[in-house]
Amino acid sequence: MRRPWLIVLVVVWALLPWVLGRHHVDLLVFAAIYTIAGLGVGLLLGHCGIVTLAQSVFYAMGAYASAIITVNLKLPASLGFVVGMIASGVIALALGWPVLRLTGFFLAVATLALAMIANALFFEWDWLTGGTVGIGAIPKLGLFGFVLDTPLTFYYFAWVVAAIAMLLVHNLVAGRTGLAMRGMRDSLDAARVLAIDVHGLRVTIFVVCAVLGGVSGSLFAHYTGYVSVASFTIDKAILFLLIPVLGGAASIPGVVVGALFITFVPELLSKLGDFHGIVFGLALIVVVIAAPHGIVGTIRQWRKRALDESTATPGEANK
Amino acid sequence: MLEIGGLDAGYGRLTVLHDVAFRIGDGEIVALVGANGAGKTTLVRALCGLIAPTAGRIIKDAFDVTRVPTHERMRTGIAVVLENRRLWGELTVRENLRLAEVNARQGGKVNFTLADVTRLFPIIAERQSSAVELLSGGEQQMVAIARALLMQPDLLIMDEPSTGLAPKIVKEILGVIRGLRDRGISLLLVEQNVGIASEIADRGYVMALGRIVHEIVPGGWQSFLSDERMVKAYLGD
Amino acid sequence: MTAPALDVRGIGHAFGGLTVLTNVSFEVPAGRIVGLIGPNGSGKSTLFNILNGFLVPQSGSVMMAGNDTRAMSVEARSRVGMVRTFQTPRVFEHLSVQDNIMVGACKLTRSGALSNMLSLPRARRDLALMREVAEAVIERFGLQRLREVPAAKLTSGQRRMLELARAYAGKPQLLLLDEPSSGLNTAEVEALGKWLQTFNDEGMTLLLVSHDMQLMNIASVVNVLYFGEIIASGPMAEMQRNPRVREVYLGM
Amino acid sequence: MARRWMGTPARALAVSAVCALFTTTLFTHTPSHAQQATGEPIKIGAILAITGPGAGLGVPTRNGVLLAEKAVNAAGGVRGRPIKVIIEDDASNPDNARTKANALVHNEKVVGLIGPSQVAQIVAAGAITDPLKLPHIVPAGLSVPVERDRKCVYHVLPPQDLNARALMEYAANAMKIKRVGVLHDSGYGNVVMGALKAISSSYPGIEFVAIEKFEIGATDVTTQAAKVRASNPEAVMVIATSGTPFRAVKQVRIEVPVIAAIGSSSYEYVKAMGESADNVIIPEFLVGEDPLPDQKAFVEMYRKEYNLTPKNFEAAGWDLVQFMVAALKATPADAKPAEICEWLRRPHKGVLADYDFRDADLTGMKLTSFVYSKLIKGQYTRLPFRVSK
Amino acid sequence: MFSSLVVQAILSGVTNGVIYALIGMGIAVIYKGSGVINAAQGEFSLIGAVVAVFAMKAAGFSYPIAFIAGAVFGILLGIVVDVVLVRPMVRRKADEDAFLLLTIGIAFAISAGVLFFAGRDYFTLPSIGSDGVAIVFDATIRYHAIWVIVACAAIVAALRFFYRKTSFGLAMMAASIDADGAATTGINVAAMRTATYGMGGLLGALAGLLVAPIVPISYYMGLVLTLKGFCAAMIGGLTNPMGAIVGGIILGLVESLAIVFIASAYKDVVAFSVLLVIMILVPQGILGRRGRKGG
Repeated sequence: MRRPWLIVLVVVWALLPWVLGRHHVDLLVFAAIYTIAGLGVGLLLGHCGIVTLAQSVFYAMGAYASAIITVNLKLPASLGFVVGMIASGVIALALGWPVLRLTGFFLAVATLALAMIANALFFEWDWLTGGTVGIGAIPKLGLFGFVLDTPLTFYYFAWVVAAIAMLLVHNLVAGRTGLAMRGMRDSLDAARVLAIDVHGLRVTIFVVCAVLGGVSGSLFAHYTGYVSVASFTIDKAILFLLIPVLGGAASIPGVVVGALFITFVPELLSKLGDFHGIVFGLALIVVVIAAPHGIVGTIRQWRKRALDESTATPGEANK
Repeated sequence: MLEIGGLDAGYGRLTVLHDVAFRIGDGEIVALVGANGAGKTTLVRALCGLIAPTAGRIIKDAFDVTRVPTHERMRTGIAVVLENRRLWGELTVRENLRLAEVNARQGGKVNFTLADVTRLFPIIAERQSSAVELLSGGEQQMVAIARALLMQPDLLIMDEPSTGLAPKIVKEILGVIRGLRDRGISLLLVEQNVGIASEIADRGYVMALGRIVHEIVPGGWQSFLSDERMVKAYLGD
Repeated sequence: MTAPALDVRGIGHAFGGLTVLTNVSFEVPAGRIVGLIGPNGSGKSTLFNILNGFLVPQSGSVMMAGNDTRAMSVEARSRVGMVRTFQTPRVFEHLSVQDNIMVGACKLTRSGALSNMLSLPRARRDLALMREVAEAVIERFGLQRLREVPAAKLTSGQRRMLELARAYAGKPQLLLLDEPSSGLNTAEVEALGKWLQTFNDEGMTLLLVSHDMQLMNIASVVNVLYFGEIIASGPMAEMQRNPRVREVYLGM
Repeated sequence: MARRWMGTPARALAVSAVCALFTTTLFTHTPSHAQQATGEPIKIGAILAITGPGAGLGVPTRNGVLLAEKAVNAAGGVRGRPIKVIIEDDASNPDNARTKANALVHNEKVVGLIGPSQVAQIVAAGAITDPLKLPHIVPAGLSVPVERDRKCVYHVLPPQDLNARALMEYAANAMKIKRVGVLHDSGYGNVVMGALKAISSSYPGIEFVAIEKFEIGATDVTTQAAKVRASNPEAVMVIATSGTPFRAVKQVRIEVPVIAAIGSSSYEYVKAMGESADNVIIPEFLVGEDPLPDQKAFVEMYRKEYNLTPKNFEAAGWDLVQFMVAALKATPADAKPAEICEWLRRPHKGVLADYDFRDADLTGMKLTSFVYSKLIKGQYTRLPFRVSK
Repeated sequence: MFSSLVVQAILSGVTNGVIYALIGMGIAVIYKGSGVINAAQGEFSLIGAVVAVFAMKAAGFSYPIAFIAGAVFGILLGIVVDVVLVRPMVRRKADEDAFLLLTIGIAFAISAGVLFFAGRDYFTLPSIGSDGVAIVFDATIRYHAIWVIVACAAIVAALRFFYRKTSFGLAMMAASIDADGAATTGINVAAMRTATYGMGGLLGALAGLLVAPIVPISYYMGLVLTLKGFCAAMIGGLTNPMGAIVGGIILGLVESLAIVFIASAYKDVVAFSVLLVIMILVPQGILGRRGRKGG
């Protein structure tokens, strides 16, 4: 049943940049980059019930790794990706191990503190990161001798990477680990009793999330060709959190919808000038109150309810 | 005093109580007995308004309180000692009682003063400025009853007052409870332990699976307890 | 002579100034059904939490098949075969009945996040195994009709069944059951007793906490906990004749 | 397309109305109708930090840009066609700057780009314009090496080493002192500080006796200021984009002169400095209270429009538009972007300073262009000191 | 010379610490009263200060009246947040994370609202007392800062009195400790939660009003204030509003001593690291109380 949809989707996706203006292709590239980082945050939020505000740290690490490897060390870009992923993963492991013993609010705030510390260090270690001045002239990515130097080519590349990330996350969620994660989210105690290593699992997913953040950051660095601390502020961490929240944390299409929302809606609202911030804040409030499962989650619920009502036996339908 | 009819209630989609009906007369002590999970606590919560019934009516003194919110319902002369007492552990004994005093029913026929409850439970005077959580279970139960009495109720509902208490304390508390009738207070005693219930209640209802399955008439406790079949249905023995 | 499945030695525990358990000792011999009864608030839940590792006792020790559990986490105890249920069933509300049971079977497999992500043969094999086990358990517990229903929509009786089935899927050697019959009707309790009996016949050791005297009859030994102390132990029939137990517990 | 929600004069009016709220006297402006340009407007893109932390730079620049747009159109536009500056807000975010630049260049097909206001954003937007050789002028100084490789991104404020030299010139030649303490933030301040260190060998008589850094957005830096004070400097340089360090300097009773970098010259920061603004010396370009002869006309026009005194960023905004328009006027209507860009590569006389866009630093500003001012009761006073070559 | 530097660090640390404490108290009051971490507490301060500034500048009220107007506005804001936004969430039994996201949304909206309606200016209020500084061992502290410390002590005393000695305060505590127990003692639990938010709004506004003469307030500063306030509350123990005072002063001192003994640029790194370590090692905070579990 899903296949025809998928084919239509792929065709639309392939044709889209030819129809849209350059500006919108540009936004779509960012949507792809944000989708990858958002997938990680969505994994934590939707399947483990963990709010992380530290994704900007790993995004930054990916970006800096790519920038330093290619610009300062003049090494191939692929190495930048690998180093970014490994660095993000290792740091996530080291930080996650102690911090993920916390839960709820406290964990969210602890990740926020991590983001603040990292941001201060990005400024401070300007011998490494370039600080405010940043690192420029990051080379364009080359793929089999083909240089990705236009938004159009990068659009295809970034979305293919995003699709691979989605596939991997889908596998993870559908497999043994996914079941264990969702069990843990619903009842920590029951999961522990069933021999699910709750802490180890949380750390593992935190690392997965960080690695996705790293990949996303590397892509960002190569796309814009320039990185500086201005791109890795706390606003970015909040933005990465909003992506799964708005779209629907537990669903992969939800993350894509969230990423599209976050790239296109502020763009549309920016015509309102200073007023757009108010609208954006209110939109967030409305989503949290009225659509707790995000846009995609809420649509699914409606569909399901409609289905339930048409098929269920009387007495079972009403909730 | 209290009349309940056709009450259905539960949590979310889960209906626990089915068509519950009973009444408590003026000055009566009525016991509600039943096994664990029979729905006794759910009934208490419905009577207090902590959960909203999906059907049925709760009439207090000819006044329909089914939809009256808990805090206002308590001013119609109902007071309750909930399961696990639900005191405010960080606050002192005095502070716990003071909150009952300031929120009590005005103009009811019952009038309990702090001195009255201290006479009933001298421990209150002794421990009045210690935090409630530092008290023993029995002492806490006494504070909980005192708090309920200071609400000036003419109907007192008690959910498992004997839970986790030593028999000696239970006896002491039961003695006090029995004496409340003389102050014009009707009592609904919810108990798992039939022995305790039979000691002080005039009448009783037996609850199972969310329904009232048996009524014990005045003087009927002995025959109930000696009826193997009945006890078996209840104790499963 | 094998070591008992569970050997509880001199457990004492207090919360703040409130003593909950004092010097509790008893044994659960391997392959037996042992009961634990006592009035509400007598410390059964605390004891249960200590046994499975949620709480660290302030004194005393718990030996599991001859090994000290002091350094073992909840998960570690479960991995070597100790699974418990909860007084109010803790099912995974957002998961279907089948998925709940599959989570219970997780401990039979080992594949990690990476092999799952890459959907390696190993991960697929594990998932297939879990599904197979879940299928068998569903059949055994007669849950076919509820397979796809989210656990949140189950009645309390069904939740109990699901929790039991989920625990069973992990093939535990020692099952701790906390009030498994509460919320069940008489017929269901009877069925439950039969289940537990069969589990025991298959070699599973059971520790049963319940108020349900009917269910307690399947236990070979019953320990009576009263105010943090074991006041009596022996076969149920004997306990029902024991005057002290009659007084404090049965209230007669 | 009704995408601009207000026409330019209406918008200027709205801005002045908002400003009037703060200055209490309401100013009404009647636009002149003389030789208004007509026809399809020529679109110039502008990306400025209208919101976010960079707004202290972007908003004054916008006012200068809007004034210039209006003046150009009142004077007949370009070849009889009006110009239209499409202003986009990057919210002080480089990612936004990039997408906005793409939108302006590829969707709006602007003939040139103005802004953004801050380093990272400029580099990000430059990555779009430079490959196309689209004329691009920014209201900031060159501070990143990568900008040097871009041949069509011109700057109308001094590069950071020039800013650093301007600070050092005052200490070395006007005050003739040896011991200097520095209090700087970790963003803008850090960049200028780097330049200060790099050029310090040119001023061998001056020693940095204390260099204290604080993070952007800090609300209290008295301890850092106390550390600077403890080193007994003869003057303190404050390099920051907030009023906070100035308040701290005042509070810990640093009584030696304070020299501030141009970044804190806007009235917004002066307001945030409160009383501690007194006696702060700033090497800058435009002292609205006492303009140089060439600047008088602009200052008066600005006052008339907004009833406010302009500062450096307002003048920079004005100059940007004027240079862009000059290039458009001087090149044929069908000129390729590269031709316009190439035309710009020449000396320009601006309100703010004299430029030479042929220079390697893409501004060609000289130390001699700096004027030095001192804040007295919230007013800038021009000092007699100037660097002589 | 060095000792005066340490004295200066201590004075600055205490001044900042008291500011953090004021925000932290508001966070702790709301957390204790409703179990929600209010990420918009700093924005409450923002609103309080901005309302007072406009009451003085635009409406021409005197300073004391403007001050009161700011405080009252804070209370109203808190009440509106509870009634309009928190209530529907409580009704659908939203989880912790949802509340956190809700308050983040509120923070966004308020910050953007201040920007839109009041502009990007830095707002200051007149100092209490004089604008000058007191000199202690060659170090300085602003007279206003001394007043802030006094005011903070007074607020602590008033809070203590309110929560322990007045029936209303006791009822608010009772409703938060055990809602069922409170409802059956005739206390309107929902109204008490609204009052809690009003109290949080008041404390937030007071913090803003007291801080504005020291730190010029601008629309974007809410987040910084919230973060530092949360650290203060967390270090002191979230369930004890008085702990925020201790936590705030510890945080302020750690920050300013880090400037003297480590390096000023690492101030935030040190402060947030301390927070992390405390959260992991002493999760209930220094003055917090451990909730009894099990039994």
